[in-house]
Amino acid sequence: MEHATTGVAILELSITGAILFSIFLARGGREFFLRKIAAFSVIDDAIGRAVEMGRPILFSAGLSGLGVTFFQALAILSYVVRRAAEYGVRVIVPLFASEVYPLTEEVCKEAYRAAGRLEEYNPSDVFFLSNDQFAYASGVVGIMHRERTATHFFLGDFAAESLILAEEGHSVGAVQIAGTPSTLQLPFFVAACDYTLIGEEYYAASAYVSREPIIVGSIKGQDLGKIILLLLSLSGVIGMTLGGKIAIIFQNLFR
Amino acid sequence: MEWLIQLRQIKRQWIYLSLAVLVSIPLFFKIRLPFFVGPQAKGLYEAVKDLPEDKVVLLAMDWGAATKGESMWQAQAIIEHLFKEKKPFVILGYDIQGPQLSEELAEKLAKKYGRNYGEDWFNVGFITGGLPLLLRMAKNFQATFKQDSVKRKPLSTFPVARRIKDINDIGLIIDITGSGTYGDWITIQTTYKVPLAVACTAVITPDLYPFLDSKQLIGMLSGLKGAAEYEALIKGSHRKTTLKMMMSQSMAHLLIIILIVLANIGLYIERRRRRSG
Amino acid sequence: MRIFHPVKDPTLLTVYIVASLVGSFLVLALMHKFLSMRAKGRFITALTFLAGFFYSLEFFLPAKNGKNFLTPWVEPVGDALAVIGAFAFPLGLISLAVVHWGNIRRRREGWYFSLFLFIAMLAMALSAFLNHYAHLSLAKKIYSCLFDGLYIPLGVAMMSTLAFYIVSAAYRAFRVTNVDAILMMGAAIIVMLGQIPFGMWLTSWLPMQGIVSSLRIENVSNWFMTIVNMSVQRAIGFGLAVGGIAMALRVWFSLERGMQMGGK
Amino acid sequence: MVEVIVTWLAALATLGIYSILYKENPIYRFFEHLFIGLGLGWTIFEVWKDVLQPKWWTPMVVEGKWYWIFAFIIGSLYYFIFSPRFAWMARLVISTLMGLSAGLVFKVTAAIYIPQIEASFRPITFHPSIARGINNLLSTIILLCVILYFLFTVSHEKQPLAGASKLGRWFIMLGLGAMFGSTVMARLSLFIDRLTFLLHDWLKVIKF
Repeated sequence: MEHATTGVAILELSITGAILFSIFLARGGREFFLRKIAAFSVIDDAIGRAVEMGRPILFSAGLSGLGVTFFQALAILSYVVRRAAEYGVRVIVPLFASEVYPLTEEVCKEAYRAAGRLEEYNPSDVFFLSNDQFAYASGVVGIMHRERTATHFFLGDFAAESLILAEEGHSVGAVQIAGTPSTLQLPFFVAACDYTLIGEEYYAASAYVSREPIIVGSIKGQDLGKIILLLLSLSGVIGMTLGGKIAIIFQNLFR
Repeated sequence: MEWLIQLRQIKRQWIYLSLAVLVSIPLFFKIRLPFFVGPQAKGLYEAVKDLPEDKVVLLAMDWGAATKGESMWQAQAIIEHLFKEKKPFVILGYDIQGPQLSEELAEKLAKKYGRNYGEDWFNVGFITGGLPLLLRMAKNFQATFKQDSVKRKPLSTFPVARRIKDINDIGLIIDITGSGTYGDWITIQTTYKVPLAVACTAVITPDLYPFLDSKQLIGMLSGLKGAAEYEALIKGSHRKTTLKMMMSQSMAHLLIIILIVLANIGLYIERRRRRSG
Repeated sequence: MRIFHPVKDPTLLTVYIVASLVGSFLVLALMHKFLSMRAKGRFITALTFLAGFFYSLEFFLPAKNGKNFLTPWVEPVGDALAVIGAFAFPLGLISLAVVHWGNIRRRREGWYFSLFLFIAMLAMALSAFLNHYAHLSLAKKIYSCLFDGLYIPLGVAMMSTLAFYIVSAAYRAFRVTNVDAILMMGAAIIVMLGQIPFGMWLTSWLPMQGIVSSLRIENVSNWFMTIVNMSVQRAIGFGLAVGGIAMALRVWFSLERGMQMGGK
Repeated sequence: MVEVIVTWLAALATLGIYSILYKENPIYRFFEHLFIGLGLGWTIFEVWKDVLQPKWWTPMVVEGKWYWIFAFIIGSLYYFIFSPRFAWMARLVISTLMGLSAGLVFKVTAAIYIPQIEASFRPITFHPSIARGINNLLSTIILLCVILYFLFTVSHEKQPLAGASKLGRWFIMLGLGAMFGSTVMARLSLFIDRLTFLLHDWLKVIKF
């Protein structure tokens, strides 16, 4: 699809409108309810565990390149590094895509500044490891064993190497929290990690972690967007069931 | 009873060792677990046998070294069956390596069945242009390909190539693929009603079931299992090897299921002990 | 625009290039001097906002026979992004080199492994360049040993460890502990049995056609994959689509706290 | 001769990597660092051969497109990231790239998910085949429950949402289990392929 057809434009812009409107409400002071999700409440406990054991935290954004998946991983990394900096715990961040190295470096430095510990910031905890999928996996596994990391965060795009990281991570005895939009890897993270953010829970992570009103507003917008898609899908089912001209309308909705 | 409870905490090194041992046993010794040939493999087998005399088979080799572990064994079994039944065929493919690797397979098998390039099969190699090229080929096969990819000669020099003027001379299309290339061939199938079968890697199988359900595909080989089933059907020269590999797969799958059962037995006993204890 | 015409004459070309370098240096120096930190921050945020319009407008603006006024720029911008990304690679390389050079300099435990890393890197880079550009036969042999003998097999071997990990993960995860684990285990075992000849043999006594045939293991397994799994994947996909758009909007309008390059 | 060396190196590399399955050890650490080093060396070669030379050096120097020097200027700003005074220049480049890639989300989302939305329009008709009608009804129910499970700003305590979202989670678990099961064969064939390489090509203890 090189350019948006009218149907696609209307759909995507209405979802965008729902999100921006909710953010506008939130900016105006409107409060939104957020239901409890197990994985988020344990992020702080997982950081606390590393503090108790005095061992570093490992944060891997998998194979993410510059894109929305990586930005969400960064939003959580910024929170994790800030909390860890308050307790003087190292966060080791091996990277797969060299083009995201400067951005990651900047975000971690800002997190230490926000925690008021800028002088303790060690730039060599964030480094580009490899842009080969399995060389990256073998390197991260080596770090897990040698640095004896206590807590692992796997947040970002993942492919087949997800199970290597999760299984070796478990064998090191670390608490593991995973989240990814790569649905093909969800079964392995759910099987091998302690907590897994499923599907869109990944994109709600920064709201749950920061509890910032504007971000929570955008989550409300996400819910409205999902309801739009759900109603569209259900009406499509009804349309196709009725058949005839209505069915044809729905078949060509996005042509 | 104590060791039963330990069943739920078997050290992972023992699990890995047992996997390595169980998988290599069938490669050394003759292990015969029950082997069942599925309906989709039979569908392809019948389609090749029922191919009318005046028709040619089209083999689309859309695979490469990356999926050699599954696609090569499928291509090898299909080519051997076509040689055995003396059914003429043409090789082409969207993947640079596919037609080349299959040509090597064909030459090796041709010696065994006394088949000759140009009379029993020919190869037009790697094709670019996607669906538009296939549609042009369907209307005028000779004009679409200037020369074959092995001898680099015009198609008219090969008797088997002269038999294909357009899509009506093709009695069966088989797409051996490691990716989504079957979509183009399904379009050809629905447009010209030519029987179509797909031999795919195991990962893609779920995507093909809708087309089997709607009879757009008359047969399918799924991963190494499909190759082993087809080798068994045609009593091919690699049926022992593919069967051995399938036995390794079966042994490994059974190991997983047995481990799951053992773990839950240990868990159950431990929980009952805790409740009564 | 004439100014952007290629310049064939080498001296004129160097003049243009040097002029651009000096010009950019001046502009940056002036901005550095005269813009306050706050003004720089607002300029950066404005740039983020503006940059967000390029691809979105190109996608949404109506296109006459596949093109609107932004479409011709998509490919050059794509190439520029690739080139700028390529310039970030040496920076990434430096970050890794600093870590490993630190190990060697301070003789930290296992420092010689870092030495191997540098040796392997230089050997591969040199042999690849010499083989590709200078066509030296010795370089070709070394390159073949390093690439076909080590690099590719290491990747394939590392991926094949997944066979071991999938067994230990299944052993650990599929326990009758809660509803989630039971359901996941049940579906996994059915689909696993549906894939191996032994499994299909278990229900091969059921008839081929008719309602009862749907109880054959391969049909049940296929039903799980094509109905249950596909619908679940589709529903998760809808959520990810909306979540992705929300995340993009938060970055586009600099709302994510930790990532405001322009500062608060 | 080179073939024999290549086979032996490949076999030793495979066994070196497999040693991690027992425990982390110096042999694994050697091959790990070797692997990363080789990967970096290969990337250095590839970045020049596939990106910088064809898309930057040749257009600028050979074809005379002098304005490609700006790509170098922008790229070089990255290197100010470590200096506190000039870091704003690096943030300038980073923020522009962030904005650009954020804008790409609409095209990517449309390409991936619009076909999925179209595919979710399934007629619940029992005429041609009852099974298809039931399956279409079921997949629509699964779609409904799983989407309701993902509603964040609504409490899941009250019925009917509580029941629907619990059902949604159960369907998710069934789906994940099915995906797990369907991947086992593919992962195992990777190891069987390596095993046949070790036993057949290297040790030559089994024959085909």
